[in-house]
Amino acid sequence: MSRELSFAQAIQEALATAMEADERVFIMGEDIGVYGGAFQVTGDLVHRFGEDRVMDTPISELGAAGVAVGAALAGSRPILEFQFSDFATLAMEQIVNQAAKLRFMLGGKVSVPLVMRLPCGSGTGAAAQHSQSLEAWLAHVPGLKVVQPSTPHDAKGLLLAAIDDPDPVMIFEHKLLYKIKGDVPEEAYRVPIGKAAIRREGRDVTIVATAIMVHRALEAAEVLAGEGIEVEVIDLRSLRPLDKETIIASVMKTSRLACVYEGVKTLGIGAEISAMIAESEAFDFLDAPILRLGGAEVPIPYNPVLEKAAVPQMENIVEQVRNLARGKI
Amino acid sequence: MSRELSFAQAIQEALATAMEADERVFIMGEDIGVYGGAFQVTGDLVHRFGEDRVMDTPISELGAAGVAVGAALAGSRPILEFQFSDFATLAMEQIVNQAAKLRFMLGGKVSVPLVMRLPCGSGTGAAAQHSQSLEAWLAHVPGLKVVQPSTPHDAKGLLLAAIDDPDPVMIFEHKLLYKIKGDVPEEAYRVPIGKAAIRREGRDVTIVATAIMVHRALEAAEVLAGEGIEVEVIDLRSLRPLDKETIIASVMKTSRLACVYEGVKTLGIGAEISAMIAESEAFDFLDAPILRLGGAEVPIPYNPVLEKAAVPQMENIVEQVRNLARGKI
Amino acid sequence: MMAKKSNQRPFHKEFSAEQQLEAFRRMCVIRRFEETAEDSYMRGLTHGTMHLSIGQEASAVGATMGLRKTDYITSTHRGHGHCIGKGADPKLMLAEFFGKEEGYCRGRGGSMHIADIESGNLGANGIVAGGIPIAVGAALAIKKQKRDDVALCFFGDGATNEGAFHESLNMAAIWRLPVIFVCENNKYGMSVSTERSMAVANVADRASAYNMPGVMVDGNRIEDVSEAVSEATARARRGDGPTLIECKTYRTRGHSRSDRNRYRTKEEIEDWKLRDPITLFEAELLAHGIATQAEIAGIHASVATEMVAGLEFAQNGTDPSPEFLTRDVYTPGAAP
Amino acid sequence: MMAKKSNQRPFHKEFSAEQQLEAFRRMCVIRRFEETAEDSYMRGLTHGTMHLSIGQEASAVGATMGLRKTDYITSTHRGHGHCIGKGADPKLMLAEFFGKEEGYCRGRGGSMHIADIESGNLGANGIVAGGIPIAVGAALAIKKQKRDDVALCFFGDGATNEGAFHESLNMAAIWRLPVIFVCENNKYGMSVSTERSMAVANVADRASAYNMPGVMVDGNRIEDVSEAVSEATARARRGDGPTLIECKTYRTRGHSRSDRNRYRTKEEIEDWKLRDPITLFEAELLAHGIATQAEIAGIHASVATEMVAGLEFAQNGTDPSPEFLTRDVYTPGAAP
Ligand SMILES: Cc1ncc(C[n+]2csc(CCOP(=O)(O)OP(=O)(O)O)c2C)c(N)n1
Ligand SMILES: Cc1ncc(C[n+]2csc(CCOP(=O)(O)OP(=O)(O)O)c2C)c(N)n1
Ligand SMILES: [Mg+2]
Ligand SMILES: [Mg+2]
Repeated sequence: MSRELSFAQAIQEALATAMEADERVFIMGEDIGVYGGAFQVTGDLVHRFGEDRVMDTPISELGAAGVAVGAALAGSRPILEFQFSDFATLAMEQIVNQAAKLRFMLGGKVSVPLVMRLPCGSGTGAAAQHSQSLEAWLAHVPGLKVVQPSTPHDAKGLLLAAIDDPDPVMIFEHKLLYKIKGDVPEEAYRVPIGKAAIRREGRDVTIVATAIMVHRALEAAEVLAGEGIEVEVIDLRSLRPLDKETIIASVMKTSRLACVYEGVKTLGIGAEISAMIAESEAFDFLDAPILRLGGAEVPIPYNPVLEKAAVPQMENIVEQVRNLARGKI
Repeated sequence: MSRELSFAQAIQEALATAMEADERVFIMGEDIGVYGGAFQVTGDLVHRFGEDRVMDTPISELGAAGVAVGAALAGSRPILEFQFSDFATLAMEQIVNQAAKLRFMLGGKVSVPLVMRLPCGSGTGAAAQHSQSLEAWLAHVPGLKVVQPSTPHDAKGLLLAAIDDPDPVMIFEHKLLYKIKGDVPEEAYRVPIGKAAIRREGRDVTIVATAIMVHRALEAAEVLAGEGIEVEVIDLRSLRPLDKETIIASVMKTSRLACVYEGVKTLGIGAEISAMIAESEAFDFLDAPILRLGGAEVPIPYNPVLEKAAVPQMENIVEQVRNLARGKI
Repeated sequence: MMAKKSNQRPFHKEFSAEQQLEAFRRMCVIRRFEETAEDSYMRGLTHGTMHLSIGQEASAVGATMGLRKTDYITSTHRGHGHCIGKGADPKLMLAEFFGKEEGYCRGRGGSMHIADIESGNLGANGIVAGGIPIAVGAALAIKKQKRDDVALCFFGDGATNEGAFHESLNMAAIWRLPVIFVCENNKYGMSVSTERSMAVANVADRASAYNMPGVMVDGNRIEDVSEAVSEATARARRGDGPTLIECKTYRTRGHSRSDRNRYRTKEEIEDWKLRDPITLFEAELLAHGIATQAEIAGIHASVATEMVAGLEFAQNGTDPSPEFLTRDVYTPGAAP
Repeated sequence: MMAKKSNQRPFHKEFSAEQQLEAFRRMCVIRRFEETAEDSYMRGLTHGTMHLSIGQEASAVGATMGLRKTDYITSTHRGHGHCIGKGADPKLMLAEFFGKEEGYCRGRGGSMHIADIESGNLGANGIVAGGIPIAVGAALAIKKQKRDDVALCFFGDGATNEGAFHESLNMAAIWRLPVIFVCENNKYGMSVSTERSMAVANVADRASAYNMPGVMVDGNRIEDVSEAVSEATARARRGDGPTLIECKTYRTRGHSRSDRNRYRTKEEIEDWKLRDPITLFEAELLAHGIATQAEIAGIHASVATEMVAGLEFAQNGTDPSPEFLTRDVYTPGAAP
């Protein structure tokens, strides 16, 4: 059975489901207990599962990440919430040098089954140190898996898949999505890591988008459909591994590609998608340069007008994709 | 006048020159004093300039980075050496949230004139936690400048330019380069940040390479020249800002592009160069998919055979660029 | 660790009556400023987030009143009070919250990055403990430049569990730098009490790990804060190195807007309100004949007027243009 | 902080003569292993880098000899001794240094990542202090699983200046986790002496910041190390929380190959060699009649033979094939 849940509720449901099913699973993070989490994602889980399973940590991001690594090595299944993904900059050592590499460095003799949840993105007026989109960093790192759901359905299904996964999975949760609602089945389904989703079919242009940009791309596609431009919208969902097949097949169909993402344009995830297509068999099918619509080359500003201008908005997508389609229809 | 110096000596000379010219300049890092630095870059500078200008820090990378930021704000010109760039993962908070963003967050009312030196790369048998190439991470961050010299000449000139620069500059120094020799003028010249160098001209294929890969690309070009394939080799030098003009002009001439870099292929610097070309006016000139030859999707292995296999070698470049040129000549 | 200061001592002799009155005025400015900012925020006039320091005015002003303009401070997410204490103009702060070009950060930074470089405030910080090593670096520069200024660093109790705290105090200690570490221990890091987040009773107990004095004071008594900071400042100016000062205080508002106060009791909040730092100081000023009731009332009134004017100034400021979005990322004139 | 242990006490009663002899043998194995590894490295047979623990055998074995197989350790860049102490087979370690499939990490990790999961060694670490929070996490898992095992964490004096040290000890303390923090204080972090890198005289002095016992022992006397660790282990198993133990010791080799020993004197090195932990223990075993001269000689001889065989085994191992370069990055069978 399926109900409407918010993105945050869907995550909470996945956490509860996993903790009920497997006593090795626990969650840790700053203010996730009685406070319910900075974005109220953990809510009242501490009352249901107790302080041993829903652990408030001190403000010690590096240490907490290391604790998650150690607990995973010793047979537990930790899920660590960073309060903002910006603070994970403090924990990169443990994420990248330890969690990502331990299995390989030890010749495949261990797995590191942990999940980290990283609220990301701008749009809340929280300025440069609370609004970053650093998912491209972690997608650059072999040994990690990186996902970024855009719907309540996927938020739950990807989180459950991540908890099952024997390797470290990083989940970037865009803060503006926490309140959006959508259908979420009650049962404990999984959304496979490494598979993109085609959210709208179209023959003229392919848009590959992530997180909040999926919604803006869908709105833009609606507007463009009114002008006779049929856009195919792919929700990337997994940044590592990439679902190359789905993207390549779509581009071979449409011959035009736009990558829409919130991270800084330079070396953001769209750079990889563009380069992947430019080196693939889809190259010969391309009828136009590959468009990248990423975040501006600027820290996220506080002022709301500037803040909006710093990342792609629906109108920008419409305008630029319209240009991209020009000559085709 | 010009002499042969090693890459490490050239850096040392730049440090000495800057400290002599400007008493605000000082260097800090782990074991850079009496030990002379893990790679003997600072050598005997402590004896020439004293412990106040050549400061050994405790093993506290995050704190040291923050100290550099604070000293820069208060009128000094700090140069921080990380012993290995891998350890800068501990300092990402200060580098990315503070150094890179302070100027912008404060409305342009401060500058943060600091330099960080980051020895990087594989080939020394030091395994996964001492061999990373994380330059793409920092090149993703607005507010930073990121350079990567490949010759002793540029090592000195870029470092002096970085010290002059009012904004934070990150210098990635490939460890295998420290011992290579080359002509280095005695005077205090600068190599401009943001300008690539064409190391070899050619009409058939453009290779854009960084650091040690410039040397391998030049060797490969020599081999390919014997087969009648004329390769143009561009030494990128600056990763942020990118010298788009030079690369675009070259690709418009040759119609074929290969990006060769040591960082992990996915989201490494070659992804950005490829994507930049795929969206540029050079797109229409491309006669073949854009080749990316980057590091394998694996932590750097200890075993020397595996270690070599994990990053592009001269032979790989020859083979793949030969394929790329096929059909052209 | 030094003994806790007595609660009944008159104001530190170093400060004249005039200075004490000015300190009192600044505390009132902070209170009124916070209320004004809160109100604008609640009415949806400003956006983002905001951490109010109501209840902590004594530590903010007590720690900064003896500093010079050339001394530095680094501040925190709860930094409005520190900024005003160090000499910022409230109307330019309010303009910042309204995202205006007139604001201290030209609308780019907002509350969490409020700074006033001219008065020596190197900035609030959105990263807990992020400002601590920066203060140590500023102190290092001071020492290198052979100045006798100091760097004073504010942070909360929660920040002392960050590695940056440890690394910073260690470096300051070994290099004997002129830093004063001022911990405003308001009992909670967001929702987590110090009992749950650290194993020692007092933050000052941590000073011994760095062989520096650890001083604990009643953070709601400006006299006690300023005396401890004056001693530490003198020590730092003499070249005798850093001090850790713990001000026991309390924030009577929630951590930020999303706070539902589930981790503490109403009684606790009410108890602390009985020890309101402004009320306490007011009583002292009257008891020692430094001010009359009328003077006190005059200060309250003028501060209220100032904030009304400040708010108007802020609302009428200039909006930044998206055209200049990336202007302040790099220093003009430098390499591209 | 507890008092420094006497230097003249016989071996901790918990250990039988047999166990003491086995401990002695392991110390000899470590010494001979390090010499063998060094020799291979110097002759260019192995590559990379290598940090030898010659001179520190007493802390490695003293700290591990009382542990169970199900107890965990985390180790450091100077980790060969810890690995052998916890029960690893030297020939599989040597195979690792030769980059062979038979090695503990199938040639992927080398010296700096040597691990033996089966014997409870979660691995050396190339990152100074990187293993400390990992040990805390392992201890947390132990507690959650209601086991009475412990996690013992090795690190150097230099590591205690990292933020990770601070955050880890704090968390272990507030959660009363079964961790034993064993600092091998060999006076230097690479070239920087503890006098220059920290403001307190002893690492154990830092325990008070976490309200945990800080114990200082003569790290060159295995008796003292093992007694302190036994006490701490018992405490941890009882659920009474963590302990910080500082073993004062010395590495007589350079930090790594690039070390020219410019930061210390020959005299200092020679002085410490006079207090060689193996010689000291040998004398004790003889004095207390635990072993005869002949038995000791026998141990030395058998260890030498073992290392020769181990080296041969290592050299004849299987080279990994580049075909499987990326095989061990992700767990097979999992999502792509
Ligand atoms: C590195 C980091 N971690 C977490 C946060 C989120 N956060 C902001 S304030 C805060 C509590 C800080 O507590 P404390 O240091 O005691 O200061 P207080 O808010 O009590 O003034 C937290 C967890 C942050 N901003 N930065
Ligand atoms: C985070 C980090 N910083 C620096 C280094 C380089 N490094 C390796 S060992 C070492 C010294 C460590 O000193 P200590 O902890 O006392 O251990 P010891 O070598 O004396 O056994 C340094 C600086 C590193 N490996 N990791
Ligand atoms: Mg607090
Ligand atoms: Mg040491």
